[in-house]
Amino acid sequence: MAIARDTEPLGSSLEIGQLGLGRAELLGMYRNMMITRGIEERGHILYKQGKIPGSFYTGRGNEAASVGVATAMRPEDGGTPLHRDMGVHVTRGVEAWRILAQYMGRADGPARGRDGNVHLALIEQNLISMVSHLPAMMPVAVGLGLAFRIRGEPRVSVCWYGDGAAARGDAHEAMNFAGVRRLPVVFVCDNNQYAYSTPPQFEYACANLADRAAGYGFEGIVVDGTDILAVYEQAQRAIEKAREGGGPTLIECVTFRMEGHAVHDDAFYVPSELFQEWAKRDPIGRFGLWLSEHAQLGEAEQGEIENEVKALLGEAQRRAEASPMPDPAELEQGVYAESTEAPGDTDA
Amino acid sequence: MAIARDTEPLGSSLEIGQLGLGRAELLGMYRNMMITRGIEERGHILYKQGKIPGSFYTGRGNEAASVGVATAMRPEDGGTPLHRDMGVHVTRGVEAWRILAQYMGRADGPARGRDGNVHLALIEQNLISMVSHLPAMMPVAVGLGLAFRIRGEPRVSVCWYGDGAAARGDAHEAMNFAGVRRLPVVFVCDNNQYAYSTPPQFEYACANLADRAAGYGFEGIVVDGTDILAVYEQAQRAIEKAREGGGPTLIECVTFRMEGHAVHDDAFYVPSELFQEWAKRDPIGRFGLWLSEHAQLGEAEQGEIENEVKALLGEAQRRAEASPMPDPAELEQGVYAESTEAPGDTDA
Amino acid sequence: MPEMTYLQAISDGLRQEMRRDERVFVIGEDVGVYGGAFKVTVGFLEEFGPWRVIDAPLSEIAIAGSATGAALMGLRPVAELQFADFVSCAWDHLVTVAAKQYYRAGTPVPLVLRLPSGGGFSGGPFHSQSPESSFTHVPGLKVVCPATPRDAKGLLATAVEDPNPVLYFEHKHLYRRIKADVPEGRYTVPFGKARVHRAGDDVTLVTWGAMVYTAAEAADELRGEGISVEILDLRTLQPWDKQAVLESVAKTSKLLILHEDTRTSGFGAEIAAQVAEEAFENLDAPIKRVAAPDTPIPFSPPLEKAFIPQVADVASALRELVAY
Amino acid sequence: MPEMTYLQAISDGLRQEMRRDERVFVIGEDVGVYGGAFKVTVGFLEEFGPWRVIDAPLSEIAIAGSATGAALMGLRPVAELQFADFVSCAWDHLVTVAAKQYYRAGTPVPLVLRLPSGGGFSGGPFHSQSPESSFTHVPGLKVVCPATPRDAKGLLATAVEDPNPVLYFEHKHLYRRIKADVPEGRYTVPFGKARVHRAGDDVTLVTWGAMVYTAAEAADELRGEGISVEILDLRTLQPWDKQAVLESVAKTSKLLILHEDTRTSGFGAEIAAQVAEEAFENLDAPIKRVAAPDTPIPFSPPLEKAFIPQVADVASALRELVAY
Ligand SMILES: Cc1ncc(C[n+]2csc(CCOP(=O)(O)OP(=O)(O)O)c2C)c(N)n1
Ligand SMILES: Cc1ncc(C[n+]2csc(CCOP(=O)(O)OP(=O)(O)O)c2C)c(N)n1
Ligand SMILES: [Mg+2]
Ligand SMILES: [Mg+2]
Repeated sequence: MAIARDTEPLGSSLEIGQLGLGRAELLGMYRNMMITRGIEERGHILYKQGKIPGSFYTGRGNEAASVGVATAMRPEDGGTPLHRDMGVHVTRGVEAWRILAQYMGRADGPARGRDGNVHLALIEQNLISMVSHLPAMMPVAVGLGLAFRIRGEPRVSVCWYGDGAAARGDAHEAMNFAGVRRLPVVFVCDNNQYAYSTPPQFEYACANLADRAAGYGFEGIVVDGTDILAVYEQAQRAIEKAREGGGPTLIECVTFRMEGHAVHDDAFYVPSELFQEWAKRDPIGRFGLWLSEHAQLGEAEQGEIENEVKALLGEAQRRAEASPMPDPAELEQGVYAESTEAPGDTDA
Repeated sequence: MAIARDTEPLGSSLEIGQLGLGRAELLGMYRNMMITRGIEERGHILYKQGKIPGSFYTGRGNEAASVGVATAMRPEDGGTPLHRDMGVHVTRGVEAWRILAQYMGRADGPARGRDGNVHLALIEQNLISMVSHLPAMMPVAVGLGLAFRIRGEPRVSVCWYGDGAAARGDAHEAMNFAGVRRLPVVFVCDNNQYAYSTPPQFEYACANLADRAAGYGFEGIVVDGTDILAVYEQAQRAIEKAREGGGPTLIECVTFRMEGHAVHDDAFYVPSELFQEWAKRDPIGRFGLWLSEHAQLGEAEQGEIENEVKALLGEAQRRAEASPMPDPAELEQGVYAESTEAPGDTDA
Repeated sequence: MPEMTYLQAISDGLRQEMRRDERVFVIGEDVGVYGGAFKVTVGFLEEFGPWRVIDAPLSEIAIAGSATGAALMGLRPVAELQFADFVSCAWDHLVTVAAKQYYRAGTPVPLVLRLPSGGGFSGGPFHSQSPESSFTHVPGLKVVCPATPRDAKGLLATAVEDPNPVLYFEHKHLYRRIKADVPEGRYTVPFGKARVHRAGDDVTLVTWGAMVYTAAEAADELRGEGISVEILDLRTLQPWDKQAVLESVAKTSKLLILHEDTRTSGFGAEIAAQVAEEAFENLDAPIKRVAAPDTPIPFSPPLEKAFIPQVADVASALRELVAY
Repeated sequence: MPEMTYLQAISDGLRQEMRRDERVFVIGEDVGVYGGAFKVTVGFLEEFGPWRVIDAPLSEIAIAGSATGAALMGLRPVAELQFADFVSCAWDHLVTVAAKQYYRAGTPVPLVLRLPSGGGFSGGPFHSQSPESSFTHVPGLKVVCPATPRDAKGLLATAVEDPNPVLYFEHKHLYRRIKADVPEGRYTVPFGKARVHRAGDDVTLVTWGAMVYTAAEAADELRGEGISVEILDLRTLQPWDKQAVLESVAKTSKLLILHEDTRTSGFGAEIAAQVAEEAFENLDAPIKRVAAPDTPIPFSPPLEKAFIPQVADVASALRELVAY
């Protein structure tokens, strides 16, 4: 029986090559983290400008976890990212302008204004758009893995959930079924140590959520979710293991929710020391430093990347704001599908 | 973190006194096991005679587990026994004739014909009548413990569930909440190694279901569910620990479902060797032997008990058959309660 | 044309779908070795193997939810819940994820959920329910309730082809009781088209499922009294054939709705509301409903009999309407 | 009499119940330190301590289920779900255990579930729903939908006293928008008694929740046209005040039902069905319903506006009825 184990921090001595990542990939990951944060920062501003209806959520502090896992996935893999996982969509290539359009309820957001904020995903990328009810997407993610297994495809489903959502029955049924059938599913628990205002001691009574994997007959791993290389290493190992028929793994990415639950929440209930402590472990800052120490990322190149991201986001915002509002005349269309065409059936 | 551990079998050298059980109690337990089995055997006959409508379920093979745990409970404790736990009702004093009346859909069954078979419990005994949906009573049992904790009462709730039902979300939410709040709840998993036709390897992928307790921050114990003294010892320890504020324990009673899932099921899918093997561990047979070796239960006394139980059941059947069918004129009564009187509020 | 029970027709139809389209698979509790609680999938494991006939753990959320996931990846799951009553455990998944996914994200969920429903055999409050009405209130789901072997097979084929989540309620009390000729080959029965179970002129009786037979017996009784009842079997509740009902009411001017589920907010209310609005000028009497009373369905035979609408209840409601 | 918002009235009422009866406790996600997502329980943790104001894990089944267990042991739980939408997660517990326990076992379940419901602020498909209709189909549950601060407080007191599971739907869009005088002391508002929001003669408009205000605005518009609308606020759907509706219809001969939830099989259908049956001779026009269309509730403002019934929709339906 597997016991949850902590992963070693990736020391500076680690050879990049060991992870199978070249310099271009590393800089790409860095860029994706910056785009992710940039989109969410733009969103914040748009929200304050009254351009985003409803509420607004970000994944600040979770960029290493989301981008790290997504980088380890292959295009044919699929999954169900959640509200702190914008980095997954960015990494798999959802264009920034469409995300901003989504925030603003425009017709060009992936949900065409029918749903909001991070309730988006492109089926072409084998990602399934989340619902609010947490973690109702977990059994669906297991179903992706089930489909891959039934068809004998070497594909893997990645199933995200939060430390709070871990308490719900859906998490249990999903992990149990995946374990029993050794389905190609990798569970990623974004443990940002809060569920809205609720701290871990009121959510669960085990030391690590990864401990629960043992009860489902697979391996549980705790990883520093602010260290993108550590996340990548574990995700890649787990995903490839699943692909080879080794069954599920649960990876718990320990991070910290660096803002309130949503834009209206000032997180008064979080001890400020915690914010201070975790600010030192900012995933982008950490990776930037690592890149400068180990991948010759100099100030000039760093500035270039920043400018490029800034330009991309400026253009994205312009394009998003130019996107029309959805047409109320279409309100009642598309409740039922007419076509039986198989969606997401991307196997070769 | 607690790790599930197997209990030592109670060797013949064990002093009865250590368990706090005198000879009268031991014989009482034996008698309760025999009544339990007797009721279910009568039920079987009544069913074949066409006197029991619907289906019919028994807990054959589970008598040590159900009677053993119930004996360890105090009258002020409560809980939610299931369909293999008739021994709990018998031990806590539900009269046999009312159980047979329930089977037959009579007005004097605890459910007054509104519900059937083992869907019965007396609130005066702090037991809550089960629903079919498994294991929907688990969160309710946790609520009993929550009430005891809120009022600061030294009472414990016992929460039964099966190996199959363990896969459902309700089990997870219940155990997680009880663990987080260290509620006075003892979880008893009747692992009879089948869920209808489904064997353990299709239900769960851990070695023992008790392993899951670790994920909820409490202790898990595997006990031989055919050994009533072993069951009693563990149940008593766990219940008293909960009473003293030590939080939940999960006791997995390993038994074997000695019949089909219900009366219509011939269990063709169960390898016959398993029945043969487990027949040797019949809980009543084992305890009878133990009593003859350690408590001077001789043939005469044994015969007396058997006759007494037989007489009791004969009388019970007569009385049950004399009970009227419910009056259809009352069908629409009692959907809503009129009185606000507090039920089950038995604290002194 | 072979004669088949309602149960055999479902089994036959499902087998044909699995032979026709290898994307179709079944998943549920005890559907493999055991062949399902009602033996619909007996022999399937042997024919289609363990990855197309999947014995699931006791996990309705995992069953329905993973079926949705597989559907989103292009498979055609036919999930079985052991009793329709247990669909309450998968309610959240169905209304929150499956029903809304296409509207929100544009991704069809071609899922069939088989739900053995209905009472009449002392199954008690948790093995006898008819939960179809609740789902008619959930946009995005389709609801199917066959009454005959022929429809059972044909509607199942349509359900498997449909790109939406379809709740297929099979009435347990018809399983072995109802037998009829069923075409051997594959055929489909369209959703949203009522079947005239019996033509008549004096009063329209709209129903579905096992109540079709109760209705027919009542109509037999009234025939002796010179009253001619038109029985419409809706066959599907979402979509439902409003047109057929309105046309029949235009002819008879009187409407009785009959269902086995409880009365208040049952699907009968929706039918009544729509007819009351759209056929106001055609009605010569109040719309009546005969349905189970608003209680849980009880176990004991005399209580269950009082709960489930009986021929006499239907006949007397019809008489009242005719006399109005 | 102090002026209170709808939200303050709920908070005030709940605090009074907890002071009055120490069996009352609250349980829910973030109800403690945070004071609840909508701040209804701010200050409660300080006043009543952590075992009467229980921050639960993200576990709707555990919340509702353990509340039922505690109720069975004689406590008076008031459980909060963060949004009414999440009641789907507790559906099985509510319909299977809580609703049926008294009928089956004779044991009352005095449970209140607080459910912030309704749309109007771009909450999207999962934070804006009005799920009350679904529960009116479940015998054993009571359903409460206050529209005014005064009723919000008084119905909450009644709910806490009631020995049955009560679903208390509080409309989020009224929380801070609606303010009125509310008695300081404790009082109860009976279940099953409609409130005449405005008396009138020409047409009866039956509604509840936030739609009461939409109805009133439409009625204002029609007053200018010389049309007098009687608005009945049902206040509770189970039980519901059929008598009041029938009496009003006897006077006006015309009925419009208005609700924010989707149309098909919404509770409006039940009202229409009953009035169609019992007031057949009194009706001078078809019963009309104005309700949301059968879609999920969309996020983007223009779509959401098209989804939620607007004053203009109500006014034009009223005009049609009057002109009939
Ligand atoms: C079933 C359900 N109940 C309640 C909520 C309301 N809610 C939204 S996010 C949240 C906290 C989630 O915590 P966690 O899973 O740790 O994710 P995080 O937001 O911290 O990333 C809650 C309670 C919900 N979305 N779904
Ligand atoms: C939610 C739910 N799904 C399905 C069933 C049908 N069912 C009744 S008993 C049973 C097997 C239960 O197995 P287990 O929990 O091991 O209890 P056992 O009967 O073996 O004592 C099943 C599947 C049910 N009662 N509840
Ligand atoms: Mg969290
Ligand atoms: Mg079992």
